[in-house]
Formats: sequence, structure tokens, C-alpha cells
Amino acid sequence: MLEITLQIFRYKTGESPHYDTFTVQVAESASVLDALDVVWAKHDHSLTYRRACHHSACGVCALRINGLEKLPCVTPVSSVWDGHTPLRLNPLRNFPVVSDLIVDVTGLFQRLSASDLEITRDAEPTLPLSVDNLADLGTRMEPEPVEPPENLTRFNRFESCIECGICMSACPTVAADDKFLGPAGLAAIYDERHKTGDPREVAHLLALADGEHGVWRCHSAYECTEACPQAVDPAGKIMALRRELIANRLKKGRRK
Amino acid sequence: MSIPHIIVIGAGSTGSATAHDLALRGLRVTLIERGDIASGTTGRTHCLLHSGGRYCVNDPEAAAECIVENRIIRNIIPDLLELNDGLFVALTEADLAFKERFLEGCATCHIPARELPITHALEIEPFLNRGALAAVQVPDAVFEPVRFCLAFLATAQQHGAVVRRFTEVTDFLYAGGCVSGVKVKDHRTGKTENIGADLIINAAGPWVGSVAAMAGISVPVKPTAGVMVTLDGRLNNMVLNRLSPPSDGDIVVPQRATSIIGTTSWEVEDPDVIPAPADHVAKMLAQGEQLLPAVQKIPVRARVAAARPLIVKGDKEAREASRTFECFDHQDDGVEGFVTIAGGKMTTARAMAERVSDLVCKKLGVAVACRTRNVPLVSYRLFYQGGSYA
Amino acid sequence: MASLNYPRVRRAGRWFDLRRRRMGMWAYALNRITGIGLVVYLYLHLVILSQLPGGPGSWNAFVALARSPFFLTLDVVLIAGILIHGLNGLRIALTGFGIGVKAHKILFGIVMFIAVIALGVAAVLIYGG
Amino acid sequence: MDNPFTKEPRATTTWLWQVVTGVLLLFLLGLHVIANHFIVKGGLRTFADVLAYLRNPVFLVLEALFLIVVASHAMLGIRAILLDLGISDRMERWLSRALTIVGVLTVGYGLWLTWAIIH
Repeated sequence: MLEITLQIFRYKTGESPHYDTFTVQVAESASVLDALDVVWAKHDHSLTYRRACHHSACGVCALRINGLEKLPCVTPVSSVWDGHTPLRLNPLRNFPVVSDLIVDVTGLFQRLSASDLEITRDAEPTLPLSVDNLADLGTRMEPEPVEPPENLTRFNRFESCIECGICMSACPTVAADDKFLGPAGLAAIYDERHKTGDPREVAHLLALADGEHGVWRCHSAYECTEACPQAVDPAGKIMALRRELIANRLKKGRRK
Repeated sequence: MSIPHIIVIGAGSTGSATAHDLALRGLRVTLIERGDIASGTTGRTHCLLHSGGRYCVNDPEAAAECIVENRIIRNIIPDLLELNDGLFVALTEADLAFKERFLEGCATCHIPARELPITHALEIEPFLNRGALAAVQVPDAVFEPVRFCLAFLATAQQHGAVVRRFTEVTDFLYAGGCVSGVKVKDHRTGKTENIGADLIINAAGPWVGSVAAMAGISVPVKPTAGVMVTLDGRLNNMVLNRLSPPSDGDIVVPQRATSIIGTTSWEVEDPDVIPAPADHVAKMLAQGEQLLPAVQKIPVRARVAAARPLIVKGDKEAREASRTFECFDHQDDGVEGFVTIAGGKMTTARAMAERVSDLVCKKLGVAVACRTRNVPLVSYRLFYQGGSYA
Repeated sequence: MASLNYPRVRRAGRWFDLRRRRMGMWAYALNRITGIGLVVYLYLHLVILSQLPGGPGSWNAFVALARSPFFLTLDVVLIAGILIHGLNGLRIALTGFGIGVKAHKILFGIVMFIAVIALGVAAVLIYGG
Repeated sequence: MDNPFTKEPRATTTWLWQVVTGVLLLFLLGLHVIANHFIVKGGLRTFADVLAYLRNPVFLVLEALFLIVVASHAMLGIRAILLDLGISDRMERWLSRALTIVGVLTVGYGLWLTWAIIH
């Protein structure tokens, strides 16, 4: 067992924000979310924080651990606990704080709705995995595309993005510009743009990206890509959208 | 008569589907949840939309419910599922001997099942144990629990339902021997208030017992924990099951870029905090390795434990307890205006909602039929834009 | 329910909140600081040049001042700002065209290396001249 | 609910202009520094040097071009910084107009200054 100290941001309507400190015992392999669960169950039932899947599928538990945006459900205590300095837990930045560690994520979902990105994507030909030293297990190192069983037209997958809001919290532009589409919103535009074949929808999506609060508001700090727990690479997608917009703009210029 | 107001306690899959069902019937609904959406057992399910195959031999009643609901869920939230089917794989002679019973069970429960040539199965699943002897394909699917609930809730909100998160029921209110509302504490503000209702539905999953206890009632639900181990890599395209009667660690559900191995079964007293026991985790990995030998080569991303709300009758072992659900009208316990819905699987959440909503409507004399079988749900993203923080 | 929403100006201050932030954020902050600095310099420059129509007298006084070691050091700072802003600007332009996005950190290293070398050369010329 | 993130004005052109002026600046600034400090040995030290420099039509054109480009780049840069304050759409239009005027005034003042020096 590990004994750890957590310093948790507290805020309730009408009260001034402050930190509360708790010392809890958790298993060696526990995650930071496990520790929060213990604080809630054994020490303070009025602590509000978001949680559901506990294995990085839902994205609701995102917060800041010692200042950095993380998913506490897949952050082992042992990876952030130095043995004595209290772990400081704060809500995500750039969202209104509702209570304690909960933020109002409405803005994130408005941005994601702008592109209407569907959460599943079709036509996954292979497993996204490269595992070292699998040869001795008699399995193929790099699986090739395979045919799904007859009645399935193709395999599909959920999108990598779990809509956790970490990129929005890490982004310096979202900090002050409330209308910036933000890393998640722009990455969703990119993904949807590459899913659809309808030229009118493509034009609409590119116009969104080209908006006054679209890809050009990004300041290339790459914080979103650094912080993303799901390797979505929003910054890379923003740059890819820029490239396409510039190419289209130059083509249009030549035609004139 | 004014439109009846129903309070649903618990925003897991059952409570969410129930709020949707009642709102669609035109009733006024308030859903009260002490934490966030799906923060209890629902969030920590295996993410498996059952075909029913897993239960078709030992628990045909639950299996039949699963396949019916499986088809309905595919229709009402097609965009929230990974539709890659499932494989039941025989690894031993004993498994192979079970195959005929399995196929018969599937046929009895009307679960489409088809044996795949083992070479084809190995091609589809390159990480599957090369010694696999047989593989049967069934229509399993994979969901994401929070968005599953949000889709029901967003649709319920569109029909006027109110969702109160981080709001805990602390006591019941009574009027003339009948439950007339609840006393709640909103943990976001620290304020308490009373909310009146014509009827209250207890949909608190493994916590139905503690909720019912506030009204001095006991319900025969035993919180039965299970462990899941999530790997930091996806080893299978389809859901992989061991072709044998359900036991520990015999199923690997792939989701997004992970594979989730499950599960074990033991009874717990307090479902609030269940640390995942290290020996159970080790067992999951060892069992998972039989299906997918590469399991031990992949780092573990998360270890999760949660309690199922199993309805226990007689002295059956938890693993044998039926996965079907039941509705309790506490009129029978001398408390009017209070019902409990418990048991079941997330796959059957809509059917559970239909059952309890039918009972509620009958009790209140509301003659509106259930429509949730055919009404597609709106985008889960609308939940956050429905002013639920207001 | 009242939520805690920090005022915009305070949130805008996060441009320069570099605690635990990574290289891209440093590059961005550097670019912004040098950009603001160069705009300030542009107007200072115009104000100083406004002495020119006054004739040779005031100009010669200014040139004498500008050749003091303190002002020469300011010149070095100015050139550092120009180099950082200009070369990092090139990097941002390149990534905007989709070039070197994956290698943006290496690119930053390269342009900063060039900036330091060029600054060294400039310093030698300034103090030596 | 009205989604504020679905409006569609265009901004590629603005950004491209910032890049174009930026790249031009690298050249013009280089020329400016070389012309001012290295063409005449030891730099433009005397008032006569300055006059001679500005009366050369090639340098005069280069300096004027430099002024225009640097003012455009600066105004676009200031606009980007101020947009980060999250101003309203109306404020934004007002800001763009104001910065255009400031830019024109800066260039105008610079040109007048040059004219005043030469004469």
C-alpha cells in the first residue's frame, strides 16, 4: 500500500476557492482516480469530480495533476507521486468551474457539434498495433488488412478522440478567445473532412476551419498534441487543414 | 388531472433509459444522480452489447432478452457502436464438445450464429491463439457506456426531462403513508431541498438496497463485483469469447485502441469503493493469454472493478445467478408510490425501462404505450447543450 | 448555479504562463514577446528619426549617444529580437504550409541555433566596428 | 440552441499576407541594415551621409517599401494579439478599421519624414 497526500481544489457556489488536503492509502498499482474515489468514499462525500469508465474510454475525468492536464484514470499514482510533495489536483483550465474539480464542458461539445463528427469510423483494415517480439508467439508481427466475415462489410472503430477537453485546457488561444474552435473542434473538422465524400460538406467544413476563429487563430504552441492522452494530434491536423486551405486559396488566385 | 411527475434515482443505463421512456410517454421526469452520468456500475461495464451467446446455454431467458435488445439498440443508436461481431473460440477438446450445445442454445434463443472456418478466423484475428480449434460468429457489438446513457438522456431532455447531477437523495418524504417526494442535497452548492413526486423509481443499480433501506424496505439484490483489465493496445478486431460456459477471464472485448479482459465475480458489502485485487488482475491476464497469447506482452492501461446488481434467489452462486431483471412494486412491502428496477445487463437497459415504465403507468392510470423500440435517439452531444448545468 | 469564470484579461495572461509547459509554448511566448518588442522599437525608431529634419546638430548628438556601449548593447538585444522573431516566423510559416509539422521541435532547435550564431557575428561587428 | 461555432468568414488571406510580409521583411530588413550600416564604412554617421543615402532613388524606394511592409506586418501582428483577448465581432471589425488607420498614418508619417529630411 501507498500512503499519499492530495491537495484538491475546492469551490462551491458562494464560497471562495481554496485547497483541501487529504491523506489516503491506495494500492501500489492504483491510479490517481482510484485515490480520488477513496477521498470521496472515506473522507469527504461532498467532493465533486467526474468519473465513469476508469479506463480512458469516456474522457469525463480529465483534470490537472500538478498543473498538467491528465486523465487520472490512466495515470498511476506511482508515476506522479514523489513520496512527499502533495499531489495538487485542479479542474481543467479554460472552462467555467462548476464545483470542485467539475467544469462546464458545454463549450467543448458545441465546438465538436460544429463539424458533427460521428464517433465511429468505418473501414479499419487492420489492428493498430505493433508489438515487439511477437514472433515467438506464432503471431504475425504486422497484421495485414483482412476481410471481415461475410455479413460485415468492414470493421469499424470509435474515433481516437474521447472528447475529454484536455486539449482545450492546454491551449493558450482557447484561454482568452472564447470563440476559437479549439484543438478538439478543429481536429474533428479534419477527421470529418476526411470521412465525407460530399463536396458541399467538404466546402462547409473547410469554410469553418477558415473562419475568423478557425485554424488561423492557432499560435503553433503544440500544447494540445503534447497533452492529448489519445494521440489525436490536433496540432498536426490544424496544420494539415492550413495546408489544404492555402493550396485552395492559391489555386483560386490563379484562376482569377 | 395534471401530468404526473416521476423521480428516477440513478443515472446509470437503467435510469437513463427509464427517464427517456417516461419522457417519451409525455410524463414529467426528474432524474436524480448523486455523481456524474454513469459514474457507478454502468461506466465500468465491459462495453459489450451482448448478442446473448454468452448466456444461451445456462441462462436462456437472459440470452433471449439480449438478442432482442441488441437488435433494437442497433436501430436507435447505430452511430454509437463498434459493429464488429463476436467470436466464440474453442481452445480445448472440452470447448469443442460444448460447441453443439452452444449452437443449439443460439438457435433456441434466435441468436444468429455461424461457424467460421478456423483458418479464416485466424486470418481475421492474427493475435488469436494459433491452436484454436473452432470459432463461432455471433452478433456481439461494443458500445461506450457514458455516451450510451447520454444519448438516452439528451433525447429525454428534448422531451422535457430534467437531469440533476451531483445531487444525492438523502431521505424520502411521505404524505398519508405514501411516498410523496425526496429530500436531496446538491453537492455542487451544498444546498438541500425537497422535490415532490407522484411516484419514485429506484434505479440505483447495486445501490438499490441502500436507497430502498431509506424507506425501510429490503430488496434481494447482491452487489457482486467483477474485475476488468484494460490493455494498452488492441489485440482483436471482434469480441473474443471462450466457447465454454461463462467463467472467469473468458472474454476479451476490443474497444478503440484497447482490449479489455474480463471478468471475475465476488460478493461485496460496499459497492462505493472496490479496489481491483491483484490476484484477480493476474488471473485475468493469465486467462486472457490463453485466447490471445500476446496479452502478457502489452502494458496494462487500467485495472477496474465494479459491482453488478445481481438479483439473488435461493442460494445460487453469483456466477450462476440469472442476468435477467426484475421490477419490485413496494406496495407489496406496504410502501405506496415507490418501485425498484434491478438486475439485468446494460444491453437490456431499454427493456428494463419499458418494464418499469409500464408498471408506473399502470399504477398512475396513464394509458400510453412504450415507443422506445422505434424512436432513434438524438446525438449524445446535445446533452451538454441542453442546459443541464443551469 | 454560479460557476467560477475568470475574467478574460486574467485568462489572457495565460499566454505567458509557462509553468510546466513545453517547447512549443516557449516558442510561441518568445515570438509574441519579440513581436511586441519590435513594434515598440519601430515607433521609437520613427520618433528618433523625427530629429533628422532638425538639421545636423541634433543628429550628431544622437549619433554620439547611439555609439555609447549601453546603446550598442540595446542594438544587440534588438538584433536578437529580430533574429528570433524572423527565424521562428519562418518555422511557423513552413508548418502552416504543412512542411516539417512532425519535426517542429527540431526546426525550432535549428532556427534558434542559426539565431545564436548570427547574433554572435552581429555582436562582433557591432562592438568591433 | 444556436451554435456560435458554425459561422464562416475567411481568414486564409490574412494569414498568407502575414507570411508574405514576414518573408519580404527578412529581405528588406537585411537590405536596410546593410545599406545603413555597411555600405558606407562605419555606417551612416554624419547628417550628410543620411541625406546622400535618402536622395538615392533606389534606396528611397527600398526604404518606402520597407516601411509599408513593416507597418502591415506589425498591424496584422497587433491584431492577432488583440483578437486573443476574445473581443466581440463588432469590436473586431472596429479594431480592424482602427489598425488600418494607424498603419496608414504610420506609413504617411514615415514618408513625410523622409520628404522633410530630403528637403
